[in-house]
Amino acid sequence: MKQITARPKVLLDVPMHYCPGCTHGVAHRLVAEAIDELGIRGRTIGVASVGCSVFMYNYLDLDFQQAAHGRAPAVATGIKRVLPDRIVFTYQGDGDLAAIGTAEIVHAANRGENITVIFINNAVYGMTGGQMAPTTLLGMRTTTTPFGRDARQAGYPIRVVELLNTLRGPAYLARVALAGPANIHRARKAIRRAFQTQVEGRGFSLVEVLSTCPVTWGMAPVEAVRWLEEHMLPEFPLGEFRTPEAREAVLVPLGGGGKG
Amino acid sequence: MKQITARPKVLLDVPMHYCPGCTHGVAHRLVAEAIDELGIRGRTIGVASVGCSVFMYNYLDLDFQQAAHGRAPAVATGIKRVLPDRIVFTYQGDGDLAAIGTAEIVHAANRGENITVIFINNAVYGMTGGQMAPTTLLGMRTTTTPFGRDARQAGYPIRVVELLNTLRGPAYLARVALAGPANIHRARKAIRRAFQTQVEGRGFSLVEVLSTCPVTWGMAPVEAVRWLEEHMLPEFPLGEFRTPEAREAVLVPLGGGGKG
Amino acid sequence: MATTELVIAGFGGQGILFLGEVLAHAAVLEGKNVTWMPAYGPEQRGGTATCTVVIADEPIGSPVVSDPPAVIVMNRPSMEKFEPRVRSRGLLIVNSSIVDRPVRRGDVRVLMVDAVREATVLGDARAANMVLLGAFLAAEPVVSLRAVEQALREMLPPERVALVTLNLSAIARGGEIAREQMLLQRV
Amino acid sequence: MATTELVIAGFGGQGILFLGEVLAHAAVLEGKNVTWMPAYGPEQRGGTATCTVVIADEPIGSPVVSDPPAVIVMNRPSMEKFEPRVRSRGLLIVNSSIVDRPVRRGDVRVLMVDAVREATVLGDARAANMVLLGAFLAAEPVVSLRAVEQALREMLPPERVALVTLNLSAIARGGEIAREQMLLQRV
Amino acid sequence: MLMKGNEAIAEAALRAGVQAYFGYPITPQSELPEYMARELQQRGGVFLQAESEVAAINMVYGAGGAGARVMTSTSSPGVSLMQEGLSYLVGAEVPCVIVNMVRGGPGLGNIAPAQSDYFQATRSAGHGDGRLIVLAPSTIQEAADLTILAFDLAERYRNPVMILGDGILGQMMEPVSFPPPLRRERDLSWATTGAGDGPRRLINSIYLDPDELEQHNLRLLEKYRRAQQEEVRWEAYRMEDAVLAVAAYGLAARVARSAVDRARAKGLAAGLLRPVTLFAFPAAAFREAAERVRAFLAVEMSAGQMVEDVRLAVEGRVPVFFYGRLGGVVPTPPEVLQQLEQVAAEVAR
Amino acid sequence: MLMKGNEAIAEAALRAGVQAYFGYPITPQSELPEYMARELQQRGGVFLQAESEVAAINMVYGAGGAGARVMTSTSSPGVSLMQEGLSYLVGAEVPCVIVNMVRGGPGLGNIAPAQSDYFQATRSAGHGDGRLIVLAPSTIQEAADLTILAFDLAERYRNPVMILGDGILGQMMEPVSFPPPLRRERDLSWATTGAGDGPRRLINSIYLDPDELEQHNLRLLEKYRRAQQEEVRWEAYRMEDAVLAVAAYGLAARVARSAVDRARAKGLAAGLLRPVTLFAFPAAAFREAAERVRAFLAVEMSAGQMVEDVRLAVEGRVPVFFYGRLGGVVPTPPEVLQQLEQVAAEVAR
Amino acid sequence: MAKIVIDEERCKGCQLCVQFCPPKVLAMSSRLNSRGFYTVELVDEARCTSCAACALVCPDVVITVFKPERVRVA
Amino acid sequence: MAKIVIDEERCKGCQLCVQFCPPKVLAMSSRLNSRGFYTVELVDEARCTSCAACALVCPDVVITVFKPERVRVA
Ligand SMILES: Cc1ncc(C[n+]2csc(CCOP(=O)(O)OP(=O)(O)O)c2C)c(N)n1
Ligand SMILES: Cc1ncc(C[n+]2csc(CCOP(=O)(O)OP(=O)(O)O)c2C)c(N)n1
Ligand code: SF4
Ligand code: SF4
Ligand code: SF4
Ligand code: SF4
Ligand code: SF4
Ligand code: SF4
Ligand SMILES: [Mg+2]
Ligand SMILES: [Mg+2]
Repeated sequence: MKQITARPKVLLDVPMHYCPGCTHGVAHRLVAEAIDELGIRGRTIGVASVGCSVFMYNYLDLDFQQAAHGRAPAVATGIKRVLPDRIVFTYQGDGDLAAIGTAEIVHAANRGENITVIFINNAVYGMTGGQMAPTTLLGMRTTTTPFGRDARQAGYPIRVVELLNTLRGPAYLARVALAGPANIHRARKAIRRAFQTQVEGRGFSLVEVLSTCPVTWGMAPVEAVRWLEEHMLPEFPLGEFRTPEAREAVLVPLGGGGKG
Repeated sequence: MKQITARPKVLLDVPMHYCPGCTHGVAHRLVAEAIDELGIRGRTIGVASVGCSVFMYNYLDLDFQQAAHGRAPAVATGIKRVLPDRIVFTYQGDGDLAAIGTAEIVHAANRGENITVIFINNAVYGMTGGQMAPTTLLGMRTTTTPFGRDARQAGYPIRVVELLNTLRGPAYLARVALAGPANIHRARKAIRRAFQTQVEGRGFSLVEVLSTCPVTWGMAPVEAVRWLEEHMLPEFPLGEFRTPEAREAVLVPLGGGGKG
Repeated sequence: MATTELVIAGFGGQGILFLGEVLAHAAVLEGKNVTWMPAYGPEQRGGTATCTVVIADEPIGSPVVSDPPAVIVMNRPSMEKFEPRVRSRGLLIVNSSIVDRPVRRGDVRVLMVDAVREATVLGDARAANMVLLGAFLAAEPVVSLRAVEQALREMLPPERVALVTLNLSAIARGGEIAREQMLLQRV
Repeated sequence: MATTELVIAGFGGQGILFLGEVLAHAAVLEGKNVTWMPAYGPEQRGGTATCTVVIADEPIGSPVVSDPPAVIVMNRPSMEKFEPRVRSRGLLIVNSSIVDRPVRRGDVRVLMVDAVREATVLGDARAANMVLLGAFLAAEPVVSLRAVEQALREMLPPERVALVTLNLSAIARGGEIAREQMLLQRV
Repeated sequence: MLMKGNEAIAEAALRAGVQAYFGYPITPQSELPEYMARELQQRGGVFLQAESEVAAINMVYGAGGAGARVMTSTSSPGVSLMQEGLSYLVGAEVPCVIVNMVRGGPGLGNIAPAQSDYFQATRSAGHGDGRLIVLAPSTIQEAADLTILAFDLAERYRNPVMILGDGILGQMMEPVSFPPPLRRERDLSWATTGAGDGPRRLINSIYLDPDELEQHNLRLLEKYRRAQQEEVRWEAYRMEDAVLAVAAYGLAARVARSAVDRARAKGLAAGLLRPVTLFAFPAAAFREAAERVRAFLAVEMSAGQMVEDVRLAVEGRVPVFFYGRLGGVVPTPPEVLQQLEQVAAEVAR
Repeated sequence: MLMKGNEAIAEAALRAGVQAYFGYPITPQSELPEYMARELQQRGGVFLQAESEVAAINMVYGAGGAGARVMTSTSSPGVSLMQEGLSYLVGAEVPCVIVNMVRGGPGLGNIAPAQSDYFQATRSAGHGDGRLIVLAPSTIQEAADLTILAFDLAERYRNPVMILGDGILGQMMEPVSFPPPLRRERDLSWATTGAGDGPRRLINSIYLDPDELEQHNLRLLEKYRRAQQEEVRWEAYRMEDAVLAVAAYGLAARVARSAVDRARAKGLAAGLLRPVTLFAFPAAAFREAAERVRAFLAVEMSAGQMVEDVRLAVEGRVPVFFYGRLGGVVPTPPEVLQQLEQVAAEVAR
Repeated sequence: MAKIVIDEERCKGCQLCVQFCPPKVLAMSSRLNSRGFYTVELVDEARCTSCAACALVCPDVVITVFKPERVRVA
Repeated sequence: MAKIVIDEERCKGCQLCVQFCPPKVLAMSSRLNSRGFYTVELVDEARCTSCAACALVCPDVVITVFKPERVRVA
């Protein structure tokens, strides 16, 4: 018998605190695999955010900073600017990144900070018990949209990748889903490619990872995956939206023009 | 002799504190004209922001709130939500709106708040003496980009209208320029249309107004207008990017879908 | 007893807060002063949850109890944490379906209740918490079963009224078990 | 005089801060203690600007002066604001090219200097501030003209060295005017 | 009714006629916005989950400035983010109510109950010399009652009012009852209602001229002085013949009360002086008590913050001791009793 | 060299080996980032204009946590926005330097010099029990010197250090000189440098278990206690035989110094006690002076903030009077002299 | 009555009107107003077309434009 | 040696592996682990294809998959 799956080396052998079936665990493993595969364990610094994944630093064998709610991209900017040869990534939920952290992610992306952002979109605030997130679907019930999210009252689900895709800073932008083996496989590739982009010094990379939060969604994990496929996929289309190659082909000259 | 121009009624007959040739004065007049023309003077509330236009309330005969730096859209949201039959607008500079206020403008737009935003893009922080703004052009020298803005160091000029145009909340999005009579004429129409959108209850409206800051640009006012035309117009294309009609034609149903 | 203090501890999802709330609610119905205080870890599910209920005739001082006279432990980690804290001569009720070790202390009254099995027998494993409540009330009858019944009726939404019956049988079964054990132990 | 305090006030853009800085710099070159303190309104241009320079042999306490012994006013609003504040028997220098009213107080020494005209004659209206500095130094020779010259050389970038000559002539011309007026007034 | 503190505050606010709620989720106060999402909207008011605490407090500014009864709620890190907004609210004299369910800090800390935001709440509303009026309930009934008072004070003084609760107060349940919905005569002549009647109105905190800003600040100070005279509230428990006084508020005061009872049972004449208004602080009550007791023991769930107000009031007349637990640890009655006994011994020496 | 205070601080930071600056423009401190934009970049460091003060302080957290000598600067409203970040910095023990050139408040206020952020600076770094070390220069030379000290203290205590200047200090020019660039041995064994040598490192402020968070807070308190013993700095001017002592810092202390001279000239034995470290406050110096003087007069450009520290130190031994100007108004020597004379009269009664 | 009325005290001498006047009939005068600005003046009224471009571009509402009434020829 | 190894103490009984196992050879056992979760078990090893889908979807790295070595037939 040949062992064909294994715990990634950088993923510590400790139980994770996530709820049963929560896909944060899968996302952690994929990040760990990318770090293993690229051989960057000895020079990678993680930035944990405020959300269910706040304790990510307990699970990866890396130096970590724990950032204030929404500010992980600013923290990562601070680290990367002073240690440009390190690989720096953030891991943020949708409340963290797309609500309170909107300014920080937009500007980090716009500056083309050479960092990687793993953005877990589970359509809800998990840690605080299931309030509406900016990514909550229309009609979806949460503890703060007890009658279902109504666009007139609470606006529309924000499509982060599409929003950032209007900026010139990002080099790699993709959306993947942790729904079943095939999707998880694609997610693994995207996450790896995001880190690769940074390793090659090509600029800002972000992977939006559609995830489940079975507990606050009030569903069994299996049902939650089905719900993700049925409701989230139509709202949040998957794919690579920006690649370093495409960006570099059309890139405006960096200096030039302007009042001199 | 027939008088064919006149100070708009809502524009108070007091000298403005702006530097010679500063187009803030023109923008103020256009806002005042729109309010006069739509006959909404008795039910309009302005929100002044932090920037050279902080004293706007001295110039318009309206109730006004002066908002913290960047937060005018949140303040306007607060007003409009409790007084939905009032016309509420913000007047914000590019530092105010596109830097510190990024989260507030993105979310107000995404919620489709039925407010109007006049966004003065003069590519610089005027009030504080000419530092880089998010809209500063590449290569442009400011007091904080003394060697010219370099995208690798400070990112790219942000195109706010294009950014917001990825959201479903906005009903009217346009970019105009205060460069010469013809452009000013178009600006007047756009600003009027933005207010009209609100009057009709059709949702969030924003007009980005390309403006000059002769003093911090270090140019005579006439030269500044020319510079705007030559350098800002290529970077920030003019036009109506979103109209209420176009939006309503493709609008996703407000409720529907999702976990019920 | 002028003041009753009870700590219930276990995994999130075991109905710990609900157990405490039924008790607290019943006490209010009987005109007592009550505090109900939850505490949980970062996990929404599967983490630890603790609930402290204080019932008294006088105004209640601290709702936090450091050395509780009565504890219900519903999982192993809670056993480790609370066994040492039970007040001497206090009451320790153990959900023995999940807690797989005996009590070590000799100076406390112990009730071992195979609550999950009993509840499963009654039709729903999730009623294990009510079995334990029944056991507690048999040992410490701070509120009447009538008040408990009314509390349940007020707390559960009309469409789930069937649960009241289930819960009451679970409470009754828990009481039986407790009385049996107490008889044997002569507590 | 152990301590010299001068306030210069006018529109932004009239070279008020520069005037103060030349004086302050010269004083540093002569080994004095100096504070130079600006104040301005919200306007980048056309608003009010004020500069306070204090020169002393001792360490300087407050850099803020409420009742200055010497003031240069370069526009009408500054005249309105500072005329009443000049210390009794103090010195008030007026840029009469722009300030179109006479001084009302009788207890201060006054120098009326048509600085813009004088500077225009010398070749650049913007040197009006230096004309006024010259007048001040004639009345209160707190620093030597040599120090002023060196200050100008150090402050102006090499490519603008021509300005040094212009500024020095403006200072000289201001001195002449002041001495003439003082002679007439016997101050 | 058996209710969580967060829900009781929400319901009390509804009874007080709150018209709008803006907030951002954070433990341990999320039940409050959740209650509002269900109830306020159904009762015709405005509920909006803001994109952040910064946005929330500025929405409060807008709505409050427009004349609405408005509130927000959050917990420690969220209050830190609101500091600029609070300073603007004070400066522009916008009435509103802010609930802080304090948790352990600094930084992300934890979600256990704490009293370590006392300084932030009482000393400064952000930058500048502004102040919040601060109310500290110690039971859920009191939380409900003070919430209603908070709205009235906010309008009477045109100043933000903070309800400062130690986290657990929001989470725990106690029986509570409410008055029927209140109607208040409200003076909105200052608010930017955009009604176009009469001269235009301004909600503003900029006064470029230092003299004007000084005058403005003096007006604010005058309000605080008035509040110090008229609004000070505290509770004295067994203080009549007390030799030792415990000073404590909120949850710590409940613990202290139990400790006082235990001390009395052991023959030690202890009492409790519990400030209910933290700003304005009941300095006179402490000063007066200092004439009678031999010592104070301040008990806090912090490193010692309120104790400074006690010391400032007592001004060295009698010694002031301090006992604090940190990081979300709640002191127990036996602990406090032991401290009291130590203080008694110390004073006897 | 004749230099603006803002530029002098920037240059001093460069001499102290600052490696990164993150900040957001605000009057009256923008000359500082502008100087950094020119100079720090050219000298191989990192200058970044952040999108806001919130982003700036979190970039400081990142860079500081990664082991860089890092700083930011702002003025009052910006500091309010940084409160959450400051709390995280304290909690995670990240060394860094923050410059606050205080302006008139509350709210937008004005851009005139003020001292009304004393409480915010000294009482709380945002929420929680954390503290900043706070240094208050009163001349530009001292601003430069204290900047260098600030970096050293930040690293010695692994705590943020604030330089608190009244706005005008940044804007005014005075002669200043600098030491040659310094090299410091720095211990970075705690920093997340991502070097992969040895066990992983963590920059963090969450301690979910109250007992752990309490321990963490006790460690922080221990540092503050050490700072209170070892780092307290103050200046005594003509205090040897003083009967009345003025307490003032920063710009107000300069005014007070002139007033003291004038008082002495009139035969009134006044002196000046000027705290240089505001936290840790030189309480012992004040306590000691209280044994010799008849009264204190605290002079501040605020409604009375530092005066509380004076009163806490003096504890009623002698009366403490207060004179404050607000909203950016700078008191003048004659005003302070008059106050001194009144106090003298009052005390004589 | 003139085709344009200039509120000299309000003029900041920015010259935008001068630049954008199609027939170029505006110019800077040598008069300083009390705020220290040179003010604009109409130098060739006859060629002024009352097009109002000047009023449109002026940031300070300095210029009011009048049009001669058309005399209807029946 | 089995084709899959299940670290029962880590299993949270979420059933994602059960759902996504193509031949449906995984099922919930009646064993509670010490954290109170029913754990998963392989019920039909023979039909397990060692496809690793279970390991891919498992959030808790509970399952390790082994593949029988191919016996080369020369
Ligand atoms: C300043 C601040 N505001 C609010 C919170 C409370 N809070 C903790 S996690 C969280 C949201 C988490 O949601 P998300 O980012 O989507 O992560 P998830 O838990 O869903 O993975 C919030 C609001 C906080 N810790 N700090
Ligand atoms: C919180 C805060 N940060 C910074 C400032 C300082 N500030 C005042 S105006 C301004 C920027 C103005 O630029 P912009 O918004 O582009 O307006 P403009 O003056 O160019 O019209 C800044 C940074 C402030 N007042 N408050
Ligand atoms: S609450 Fe949701 S996101 Fe958080 S651990 Fe549980 S399932 Fe995962
Ligand atoms: S600084 Fe620029 S934007 Fe501000 S008033 Fe002057 S010209 Fe206008
Ligand atoms: S109305 Fe037209 S033609 Fe006449 S001055 Fe103005 S711009 Fe020139
Ligand atoms: S545009 Fe207006 S302000 Fe400028 S020169 Fe012409 S009239 Fe004067
Ligand atoms: S390896 Fe494939 S077939 Fe075997 S148990 Fe796992 S998912 Fe099922
Ligand atoms: S997916 Fe993992 S945790 Fe879930 S049931 Fe299967 S083995 Fe257990
Ligand atoms: Mg989420
Ligand atoms: Mg601008």
